Order: sequence, then C-alpha cells, then structure tokens
Amino acid sequence: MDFKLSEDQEMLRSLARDFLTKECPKAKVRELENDEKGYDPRMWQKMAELGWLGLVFPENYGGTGGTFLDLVLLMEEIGKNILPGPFFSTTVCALPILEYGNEWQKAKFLPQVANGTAIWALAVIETLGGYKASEIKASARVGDGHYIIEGTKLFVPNANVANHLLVAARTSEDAEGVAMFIVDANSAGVEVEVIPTIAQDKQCQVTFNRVEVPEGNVLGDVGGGWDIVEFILDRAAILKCAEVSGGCQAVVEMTNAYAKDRVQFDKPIGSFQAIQHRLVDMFVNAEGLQYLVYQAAWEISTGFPSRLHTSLVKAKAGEVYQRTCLDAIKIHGATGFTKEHDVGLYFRRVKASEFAMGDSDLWEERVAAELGL
Amino acid sequence: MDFKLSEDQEMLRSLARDFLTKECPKAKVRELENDEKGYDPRMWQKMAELGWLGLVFPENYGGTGGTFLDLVLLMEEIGKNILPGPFFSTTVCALPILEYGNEWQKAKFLPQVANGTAIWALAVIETLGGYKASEIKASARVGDGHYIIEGTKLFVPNANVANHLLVAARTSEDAEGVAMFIVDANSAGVEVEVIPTIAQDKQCQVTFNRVEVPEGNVLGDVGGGWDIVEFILDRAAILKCAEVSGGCQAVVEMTNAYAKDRVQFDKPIGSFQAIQHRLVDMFVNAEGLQYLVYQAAWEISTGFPSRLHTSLVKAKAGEVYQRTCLDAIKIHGATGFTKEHDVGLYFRRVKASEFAMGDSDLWEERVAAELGL
Amino acid sequence: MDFKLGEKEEALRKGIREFAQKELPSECFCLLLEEESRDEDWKLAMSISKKLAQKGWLVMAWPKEYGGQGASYWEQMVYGEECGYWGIPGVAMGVSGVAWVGPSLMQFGNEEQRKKYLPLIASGEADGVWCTAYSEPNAGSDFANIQTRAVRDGDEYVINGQKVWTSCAHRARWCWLAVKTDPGAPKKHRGISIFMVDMKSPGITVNPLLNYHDAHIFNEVFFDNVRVPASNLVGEENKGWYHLMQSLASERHSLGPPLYGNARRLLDELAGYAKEIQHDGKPLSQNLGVRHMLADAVVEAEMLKLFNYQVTWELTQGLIPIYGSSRNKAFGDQLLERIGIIGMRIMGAYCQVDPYSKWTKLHGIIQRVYLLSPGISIAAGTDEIEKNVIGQFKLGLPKSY
Amino acid sequence: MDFKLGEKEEALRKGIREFAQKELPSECFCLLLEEESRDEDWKLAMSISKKLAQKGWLVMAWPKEYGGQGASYWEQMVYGEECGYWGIPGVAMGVSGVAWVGPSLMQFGNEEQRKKYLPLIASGEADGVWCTAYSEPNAGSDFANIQTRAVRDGDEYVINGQKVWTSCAHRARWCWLAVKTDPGAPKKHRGISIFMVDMKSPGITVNPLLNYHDAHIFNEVFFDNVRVPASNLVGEENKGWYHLMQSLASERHSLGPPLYGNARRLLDELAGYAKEIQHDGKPLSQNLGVRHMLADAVVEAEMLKLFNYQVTWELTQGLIPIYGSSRNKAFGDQLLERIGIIGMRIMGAYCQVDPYSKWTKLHGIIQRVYLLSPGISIAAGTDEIEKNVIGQFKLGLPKSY
Repeated sequence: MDFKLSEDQEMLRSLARDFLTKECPKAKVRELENDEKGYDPRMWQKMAELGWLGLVFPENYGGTGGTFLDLVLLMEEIGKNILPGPFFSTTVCALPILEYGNEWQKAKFLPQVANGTAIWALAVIETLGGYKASEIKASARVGDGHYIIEGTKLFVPNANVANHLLVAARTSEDAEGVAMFIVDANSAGVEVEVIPTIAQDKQCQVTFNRVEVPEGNVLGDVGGGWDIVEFILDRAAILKCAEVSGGCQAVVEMTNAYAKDRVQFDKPIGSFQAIQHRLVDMFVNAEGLQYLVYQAAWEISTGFPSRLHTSLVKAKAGEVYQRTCLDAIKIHGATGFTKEHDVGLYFRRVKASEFAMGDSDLWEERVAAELGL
Repeated sequence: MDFKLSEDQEMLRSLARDFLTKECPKAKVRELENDEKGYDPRMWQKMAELGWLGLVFPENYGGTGGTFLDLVLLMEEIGKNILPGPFFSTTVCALPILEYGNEWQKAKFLPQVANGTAIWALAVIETLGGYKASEIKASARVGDGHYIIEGTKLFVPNANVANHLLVAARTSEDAEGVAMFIVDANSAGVEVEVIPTIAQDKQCQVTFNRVEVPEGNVLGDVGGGWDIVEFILDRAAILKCAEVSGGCQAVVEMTNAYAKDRVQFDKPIGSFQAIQHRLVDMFVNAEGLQYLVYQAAWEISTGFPSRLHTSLVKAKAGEVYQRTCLDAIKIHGATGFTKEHDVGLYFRRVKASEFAMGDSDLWEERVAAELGL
Repeated sequence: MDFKLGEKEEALRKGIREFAQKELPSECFCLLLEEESRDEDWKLAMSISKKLAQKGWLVMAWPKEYGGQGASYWEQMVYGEECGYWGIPGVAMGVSGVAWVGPSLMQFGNEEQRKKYLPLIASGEADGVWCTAYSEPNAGSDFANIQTRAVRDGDEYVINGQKVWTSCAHRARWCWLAVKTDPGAPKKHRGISIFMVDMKSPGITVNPLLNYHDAHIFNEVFFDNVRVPASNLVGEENKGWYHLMQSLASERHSLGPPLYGNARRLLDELAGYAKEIQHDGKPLSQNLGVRHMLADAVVEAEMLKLFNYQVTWELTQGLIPIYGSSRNKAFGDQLLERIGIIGMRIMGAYCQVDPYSKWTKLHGIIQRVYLLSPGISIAAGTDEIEKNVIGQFKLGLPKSY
Repeated sequence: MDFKLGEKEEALRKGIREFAQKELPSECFCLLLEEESRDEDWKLAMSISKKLAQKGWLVMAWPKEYGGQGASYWEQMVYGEECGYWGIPGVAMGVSGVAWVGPSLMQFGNEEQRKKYLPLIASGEADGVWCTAYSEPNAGSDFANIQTRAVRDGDEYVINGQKVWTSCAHRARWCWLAVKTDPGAPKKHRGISIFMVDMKSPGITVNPLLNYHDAHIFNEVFFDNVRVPASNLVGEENKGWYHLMQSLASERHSLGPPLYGNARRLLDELAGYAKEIQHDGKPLSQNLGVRHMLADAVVEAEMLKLFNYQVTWELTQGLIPIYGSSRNKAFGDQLLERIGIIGMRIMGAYCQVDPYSKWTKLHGIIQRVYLLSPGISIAAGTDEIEKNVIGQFKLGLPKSY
C-alpha cells in the first residue's frame, strides 16, 4: 500500500501543471469556449510531442508505454486547469482499439492518435441519453463488403473536429446485438451539428444517412459490441472522474483562499463557522473522491479492476462536484456568480461530466448489483 | 384565512397545558413507561371529565361537539408534554364508529368512550407492518350468525388495556375484500402480548384463535372495510403528526434554552454558527410541520380535506422529528444522551410515530399520486 | 383558524390566470428570472408591465392616490403566487421600483417625492424603472461598510464612489442609492443616507458584469462627481441605515409568494415531463426515485406556501414580521435550488443543453433555474445572514458573527 | 501508488475471521457497541479479551517487551477493520487502556510506570481495565476548563472534584485522570496534569449515568480527598494538556478502521435482509430507494476505508497526521448515523422493537446503532470540534469559535 506517486508520475504531473498553466490559462479556456473548433491545434500538437496522446500505447504504436494511472493523473491536472478539447474523446476511443483492435487496426489508427494527426469521437448514446444496450436504435445492415449505418447519435463530444468516429450500432434485434464501428468522419452521409451546451464543450448531434463502412472497420466481434462499450465505460468513467476530482480540488482551493482573504464584519469570512465547516465538508469530499479515483485507476493499471471500486467512483463524483461548486459560488457571494470568476467555469462543466458516460443512477445501480442487491 | 385560534381553542390549549404539566410531569411519563398498563386510570378518568375522550362526539353520545381541529390542538399538547396511554388508539377507533357506525353501534360504544369506561385499540397491520389491503391475511369466515376471525395482528397500540378492538380481517380473496370488526377484547380466543419497544409504548401482538364476533359488530359494509381504513388513516395520520409537531416544538424549545445557557470557550454555545444555524433549521422545520398539520386539520374539520394536504404531512413528519431529535441530542452533548434528560424521551418516540399509520414511503406515494405521477 | 382565501382573492387569481394565458407568448411559459438580460425579453417585460398597470395590478398595494388600488395583503400574496406560477415578466420592473422604492417613499419620503416618483412607477413605463445600489466591493453582507460618499455642496450633493452587483442598472432610469454622508460617525451604520439619482446624470458609468452563463443582470456603477439635488435625499440624513432595514424587510416579504409560485410551476412541469418521457418502456414517472424527489419537493413547497400565509396574516393583524420574511426567503431559495437539482436529474443528459437552443426541453427553464439559483440565494441577503436574523430575533440567541 | 495490502496483513485478516467465527457466540454477530453495559456482555468481552491477548493481538502494536508484537501500522489497521466487521468484543477493554493509556505511557510515562501498568493491560485481565476521566460538568468541548484539583501533600497528591461522562468507570480498575495542578496558570490549558488513580482508593464514588435506552456506559465519578502517590503523576506536572493532545490524536486515529468495519458489516447485513424480505411479492432489495440508499452508503464506506489507508500510510512514512484522524472520526460518525437511519427505514415497523426482544430482526443491531450513534459522535470530540481542527490545521482558516 502506498499513497506516493513514483518519480516519473511526479514528473508527469509537474510537467502537466507547468504546461497547462502556461499554455492554457483561463483566458484561453474562455477563448476556446467560443472557438468553433473548441480546441487549439497548436496546443494539440504540443501535447502529441509531450507524449500525452499516446501515453498508454506501447512504443511500437508511437506511444510511451505509460499506465492507466498515469493517464488518470494527467486527466486530474486537465480537470484542475480545465483544458477544452478532444483529449478525453480521443483517448476513450483509442483505449478500446488498443484492447480489441486487430493488428491492422492498431497499426493503422494508434500511431495517428499518438502523433496528433487523428482526433476521435465516441458515438454511443441516442435520444434517451443513456448507456443501455436497449437504447441503441442506430442500425448497421450488412451490405456488399460493407455495413450501412443509419441513425442519430447525440451528445457526441468533439465530433465537429473528429477524423474518426467510434460508433455503436445495432446488428440484430437481440437486446445486446450491438457492434462497434470505426467510421471515417468524412464518409458520405455523416452529418455533424454542434449542440450548444452550458459547458460550451462541443457536444454534437451526429446523423448517419446510409453511411457505408468497410467490414474491416468492425472493432472486435460483431456480437460483442456491448462488451466493448462496457470496457470503455469503466475506463472512461474513471478518466472523467479524475477530471472531476481535479476540478473539485481547484474549486476548493480557490474558495479556501477567498475565505481567508475576504473580510466582512472585520473578520475573514473563513472564521465564521457556517463558512468554515462548509469548506471542510467540501475539502473532505473532494479528497475522498480523489482517493476513490486513485484506487480504481491503480486497479485498472494492474489489470484486475474491482467492479465495485470502479462503479462507485462515478456514482459519487457528480454529486460531489455539484455540491462543491454550488457551495463555492455561495461562499464567494455575488463574485462567484460572474463570468469573470473562474468558479463558474467549473460549475458549468458539472453536468457535462455527470452525464458523460452515464449518470449517477446507472452507476449506483452497478454498485447495488455488486452488493448482491 | 386566519392563523388565530378561537377563544375556546385557546382555552382548550391552556387547560391542556395546565393539566398535563400538573398531572403528567416527566417523572410520571417515566413511571408509566415501566408500568404494566402504560397509563394512569385516575388520569384517564379526569380526561373523561374534561371532555377530552368525547371531544368530537355530538352531545347525544356524551360528547362535547368539538371539531377535528380541536382534537388536533389537544394532540399537539399531548405530544409536547408526552402523555403515555390509549388516548390516540381509542380516538382513532371512535372516529370511524362515529362516521360509519349504525345507530345501535354509535349509541352503544361512543358514550362508553366519552365517559372513560371503554378503551379501544386498532388492529390492522400484520407481519409486514404496512398499511396495504393486500397485507391483510387475518380472515373472517362466516359462521352461524357470527364471523370467525383467525390471524395475528402486530403493533396494536394499547391492546393490553383495551376493552374493544377494531379489527381489519379478510372476507374475500379480492385485494380489497376486507371488513372492519368490532371485537370484544375479552372474547374467547383473543390473546394479547406486549411487544417491548424502544418507546416503551405498549404496542402489542394480538392473536385471534377462532374468535367469534356477532354479525352486528361489522362496522360499515362488509366489502367496504378498506375504505374505513383509508378514512382512519387520513385522520389518524394528522393526529399522530400533531403529536409529532408538539414533540418537535418541545425539543426545539429545550435545545434553544440549553444553547443560551451552556457556556464553552467563554461563550454560550448558541453563539457558534454551527449550533445557531442548526437550531434555526430545526425551528423552521418544526414550524412548517405545525402549519401543515393545522391546514390539514382545518380542512378535515370543514369536511373537505384535500388529499394532497393530508398526505404530505405524514410524508414529512417522520423526517423532521428524527432530524430534530438527533440534532438536539448532539447540541446537548453527552447530557442529551442520558436517561435523565428529556430529549431522549422524545427521540425514543420518533420511530413509533413514524411507523404508526404507515411510514413515509406510503405517504410520499400518496403525494406523488396527487401530483398525477 | 381558517385556511381559505376569500372570494375576492380567488377572483383575482382567476383573473391573473386568464391574463397570463391571453397575454403571454404561448410557446413559452416565461419564467423570466433574467428578464433584464436579453433585449427581446426586456421588451416583452416592459410591454407586460404596462398591461399590468392598466389592469391596476402593478402597484396594487399602493393607495389609490398614488396609482394603486389599496389591495389587501392577501390580494398581494395571491398576485405574487400567480405571477410566480405563470412567470409573468415585468412584474417587478427591474426589481426595486415596485417592491421597495415605492413602499419606502410612502414610509419615509416626503409628499413632493411621492408625487413625482410614484406615478412614474405605477405607469409601468420605462421612466419608472429603478435599480438599487447598496453593495460595494468591500460591503456585501457587511453593508454598513460602504465607502461611497455624498458631500453637501449648496443645494446639491456631490457623489463619488463605486457600487457593484447593481441589478438592472443598465435598464434603469433611476437609482436608489445608499451613501456615506458622515464617515466620522461613531458607529459605521450611522452616517448612511439614501438618495434618488437620475441615471442620466453626468459622471455615472455603468459597466456590465455578466454572470457565468452570460446573463446580464449585474452591473458595476461608478459615480464620479455626480451632482444630485438635495431634494433627492430620502428621509433623514444619516438615518439611511434604519430606513433601509425597513425597505429590506419589505423586499424580503415580497419574495416568498413568487418563489412558491415558481416552485409549484416547476414541479408541475417536471411531473408532466416525467409522465411523457419513456425509459425502459415505462414512463419516467413510474421511477420511484423520481416520484419521491418530486413528492418531497411538493411538501416543501407547501411549507413555503403556509409560511407566506403566516407572514401575510401577521401583516393583516398589524404585526411586524420579525423573522418570517427571512425564513421565507431562505427557505424558498433552498427549495428553488433543490428543484433545480432535481429537475436537472429528471432532464437527464438534456440538462446540459443550452437553455436557448433547439435541443432544450421545457423551454430551458430547468437549466435557467439551476444556473440562477446560487445567484438568487445571494441576492438580498445570503442564507447565513437570514439564519443569523432568525437565530437572533426569533430564537433570542447571541450574535454569531 | 499501490492499493494492495501485503500478505502478512491478509493472513492476519484471515486469522481474525477464523477467530471470530470460532470464538464468538454463533447466534449473535456481536456488534458490541455497549459491551460495558450488561453484565453478560461484559463477561463475554473480558473472556474474549483474554483470548485476544493469548493470540498476541490485543496490544499488537506495542513493543515485545511490554507484551506486544511490534505490529506494523498496516496490521493494526487491518485488525481494527476486522474487529469492527465481526464486532469482536473486549478489543478495547473499556475503551482506554489498550487504545491510549498504553500508548501514552510509552510516549511520556517513565520506565517504572510502564513496567507496572503495561503488562496488566496486555494480559487482557480485569486488572488491565481503565477508564478515562477528562470531562466535567463545565468542561466538555472546552476541556481546558476543568476544575478538579490535585494538591501536593508530601509524597502524595490529594484529589478533589467531579468528573462526568466517564465511560466504563463502573468496570475499571484504574483511572486515567486529568486534573488542575496549577489553577493560577496564566492560560487555563497550562496547569493541567495527568494521574493514574486506583479506582479502589477511598474517596472515589462512581454513579451510573444510564443513557436514554438504559445502557450503562457513562458514569459520574466523585473524588473526595482521594490520595494518590506522587509517583502516579504521568509525564511532567502542568504539561498534561500537551500530553493529552497527543493521546487524543492516538485515540482518534484508532477509531477509523473499526468504524469502517462496522459500516461494511451493517451494510452487508442490511443487503442480506433486504433480499430476504418480501414486499408486494418482490424482495425489498428490488426497491429502487433501498438499492440506492445502500449503494450511497457503500460509497461513503469506501471513502472512509481510503481515508484510513491514507492516515495509516502517513504514519508508516513517519509523518504526523495533522487532520486525517479528525476527518476520519467525523466522517465515520456521520456514516454510522446515516447507516442507522437507513437501516431503520429498511427494517420498517420492526425498527421500533426493543433490540433485546424476541421480535427484533438482525439481533437488534440496527436499533442499537441508531440509538447509540448520537452518543458515539459526541465521544472524543464532537463533529464541530473535528471540523474546527480540519479547518484550522489543514485549510489554514482562522479560529471559528
């Protein structure tokens, strides 16, 4: 048992902090919210050079052979600082390719991710917005040496700039008769429309109008697509929660600083118990979330994740982030309510992270199932 | 719209306060907890003389013609002071007799209640402990000019001292095929055993072994028993919540006094925001509960209760009472944890009142139904 | 005791419902919590405020001589509930004119001031729109700490300083302004005065302070040698603190009924939505969690309703609500926050959609409530301040700050 | 980073599970949160404590020379978790001897004292049972306010005063006592000293203070000219406050793992119960509300586990946990209260049954946890005190009381 990061991890973290502080100050975050692409290609290229985009790939695919935990530490820093862009969406598509892809697929797609030339987006959920196999209505019919995909996907992050989409589509009427397709985003019949969101984070509606996909672009087995979704869910949820955990830490830190600094009735407001104890609750919950993330990430890194440990993180993260931000805003008073103040940047991302990769209900149900209920 | 009590009501309330303070000090409450009967017959007789036992009966049945709201005000004082005994259980049996009884039944049973010679107990729930028609397994078979009742009832308050029982028993296999029977508690085959409870409030297990009940003792229609249970539920719930509301008020008051009085770190602990704001929450919730009770009680008095208003009171009361008592104990510190301190008397009654007449889930479901859900 | 409203109040309720159905755009149920932000919303609000004025509702509480109807406290309460339920815009005309500049002038203004300003407000026109400038960078909850100065110069006062969080300053014709007139006063809450300032005066600069969702509610207002006629001083010089405490009480009191109306409307809309949406082949309304979340919130809404009744009843009895208005505001704010949270859960993934986009459900009101609720709970006294009031003035506990 | 315990710890865990299954009465899972109350429970506790001593577990953390095994912090943590999970009685021998009198004597006792008292505790016998007497009627959270006096008289001190809330005083052979030795000290937390007092000394009177459910945990202890040898002073005279702060830190640290064990056991039992009970023809475990209540609580239990890990890890690194122990205690107490509340809901109407009656479900543990939880959260520092510690020492915020 060890709560210490390795030297390499410390270095990764401190590098990430320096990079993000320098390259992605909050002014940049605000700029990218209003940017059509929603990311900075120059910064993206630098991230590739730093080895972040292929962090967990073996070297033969252009990666640096890091662990899942390394990736989580990076996501935590990304969350602390808020880095807009397709890092998460690309990563959660690359991970299943690394796990389920055949040699051709891996050799073709992973190096492009690592060197920053490919951006990916995950297209699973539809109008109901839930991660349930039964909700997948988009269909993939067998054509002549290809599949024909038809349907609409919602809340597909960063599809507006993606070269590739990883798409869940139904191949049979069985509840779990779903396959995962690697789709060239420039294929005829793919239409992408950015959905304006509170987080201004470029989630998209992606429509597939008789889109032809080569047979070789099926990832894994045709009947086994939902297993891949489950594989993605577990990992993507932890990555998303790492981002949330970083966000919570940043919000607690700025609120604590404010409570020491802001004087009312001739005292720092942090000396009022109502404020101080609320800050303590915020801090303790953020810390607990951080450890939950680390535990699950470490287990995934070892290859033996506990389903319970993975599930409970996302069951909790949304509530913690929301409570942290709401209380932070209130402690800041009207200041916290403004566009200028950073706390609003985090608050506006609460719901995006809560509904990315399934809501708390989904994950609570998984926890309940692990309890044998 | 008027929040003022009438002069008669103010008089009733102040009389009740004086009587209970004098006749039922906390030492008496503690004594009656350990008393086998669980009530004081001498006090009971005085309550009859005060007109409390027949408070809502017309004069021709020995009553004083009060309203349901009057009864609620009395219950509130009883809850503030804690009066152990069969007042609630007798009242909730008398109300349906007044509403559904035939002339013979009313003339026979109500005057005995009013003059203090009859004590009643309501025997509806069974092993699952819920107020659902489907949970009624006790059966009433038709015999020769009588019914034969067989089954076991649980959590029957004050059956140990009751002369009469009002019993729900199944007369057909239809979900709601239930009838209400007036059963002489001394009938052959009736066995009563007191269940030791946290509140020491003499809830009983009552077993019916082939108990013969005359046909004339059916209350209302044979098929309409569950309607009577529903009638009782609405009224009994409000009476119970009036008791809870009184309890909450008493607990807030004693805790507030303590917070002013108790000095730590050279200040009254009520000057610490963590304590003060918690007290404010306790106070506000208790006050809100009180108004919810009054609204429903007034509506019942007018004969036009809103199902929503009636249901939401009991949906809320249990949570308020519990939170109030738990916080009160903690504000009192170790003192609040002792047998000597009164707050424990209230805390030990929280669950008895929550589960009397159906738990919060039942009543929340009713509220949800009223919302059209 | 009696929990029924009179026929007059019920008729009024019916009238407002009809008005809302007739006058409000049908595609939107207009819970305009940020009506001063977007130009089109503000335009709508001002057109409705004129109609409300014509109906005699806008300042119904005021005496007839000032354009009101001398409506009873019960009528005012019903009006507040219904305006909240229907989300009628323009009701407050930028928050302050109707709700507290008017009542304050009637309490401690002079006859000349009343004659000049009250009819402007009562008309529902743009010249009756006010903003209120109390807070400063170092004077929020600790309001007595204000630094903005007014110095007498002949028949005028010269004002210098900065205000912040001034709602509606960008729409207002007039400013209800708190300043220091005696900075040397032995206690800092003495030495405060109130002025009415023409927002067109030279030396006033209004800077927008957008909120984190780009709503333009707040402003910074700078006063640079702004000259105000001495006749615009309201009440006694240096007695502003005491006057304002009365105004604040009026404002808080007026907040409860619309909050209740908002809450009930939101819950009705959410219940309707839950019945429509199918999950796993069943309407979402069959989900136990959803049922109980909504049921719990309805219980709290009913508590708020009765709290409003109780304060209103005290007013009808000539009693001064000591703590009830603080209770109702804090309780209502918490409820609205909670409904926002519940609502976002019920909307599911759609809750993250921009409220004004075509993907939005229920016209975006849930997102707007969620995003605005922390701001609402800060305005006119934080939770902490309200709880301090209740603790000290109702429970008799010592000062805790 | 690494989240796996070593083989040694896992072997210990297995050993304790076997021990619990073999030695504990099978009809009861013995979550003996009030073992000192009923004679039969106390007898069982003392018989188990002897067996724990024989196993070498009772004081496993202590050095071998004092009867311990020099067990690692990780082993101690696992031991705490498992004792909590199985509800092993006798582990603490009346709370204080094992958990803090021993560690305190090792920190600031002298060799003579260690030689005399430590083996008594390590034996698991009745002569090793201690109580701790800190609180007084006017010194609870504000402990420095104690008034009980010890006055030197030759080779002895003479003690007068009253203690209250003294857990286990009715079972204890010895008392770990805080007194004032210099009432004129300029700051009241100077001038405090610690004594070890034989509970058989003339002049000591122990009065039971039953809790509201008749459990006999607390006592009042009166000291009337009680003479104690000067050699029973522990550490430096008038330095008692500083010594005690260290002891308190040790005690708080030891509370987390058993709380986690308790929590997980209770949740497992409740999950099992929910699967057994049928409601409307379906197991209660299918009820969405029940599922989510239990799932939420498990998440919090896992947080507590990791908090324990983190503090333990800090200790292994030679770091002093500044705030972690306070966090773990407050968090664990809240969790236990919450599980009590959830548990009572799941038990339904049966939750009101006396835990020792034949009608009780799950051997009454749910009711006992529910009834005891407010008391547990008060012992060794209220929530408020723990939050003050975290606020000041971790977040660097100013004193708030």
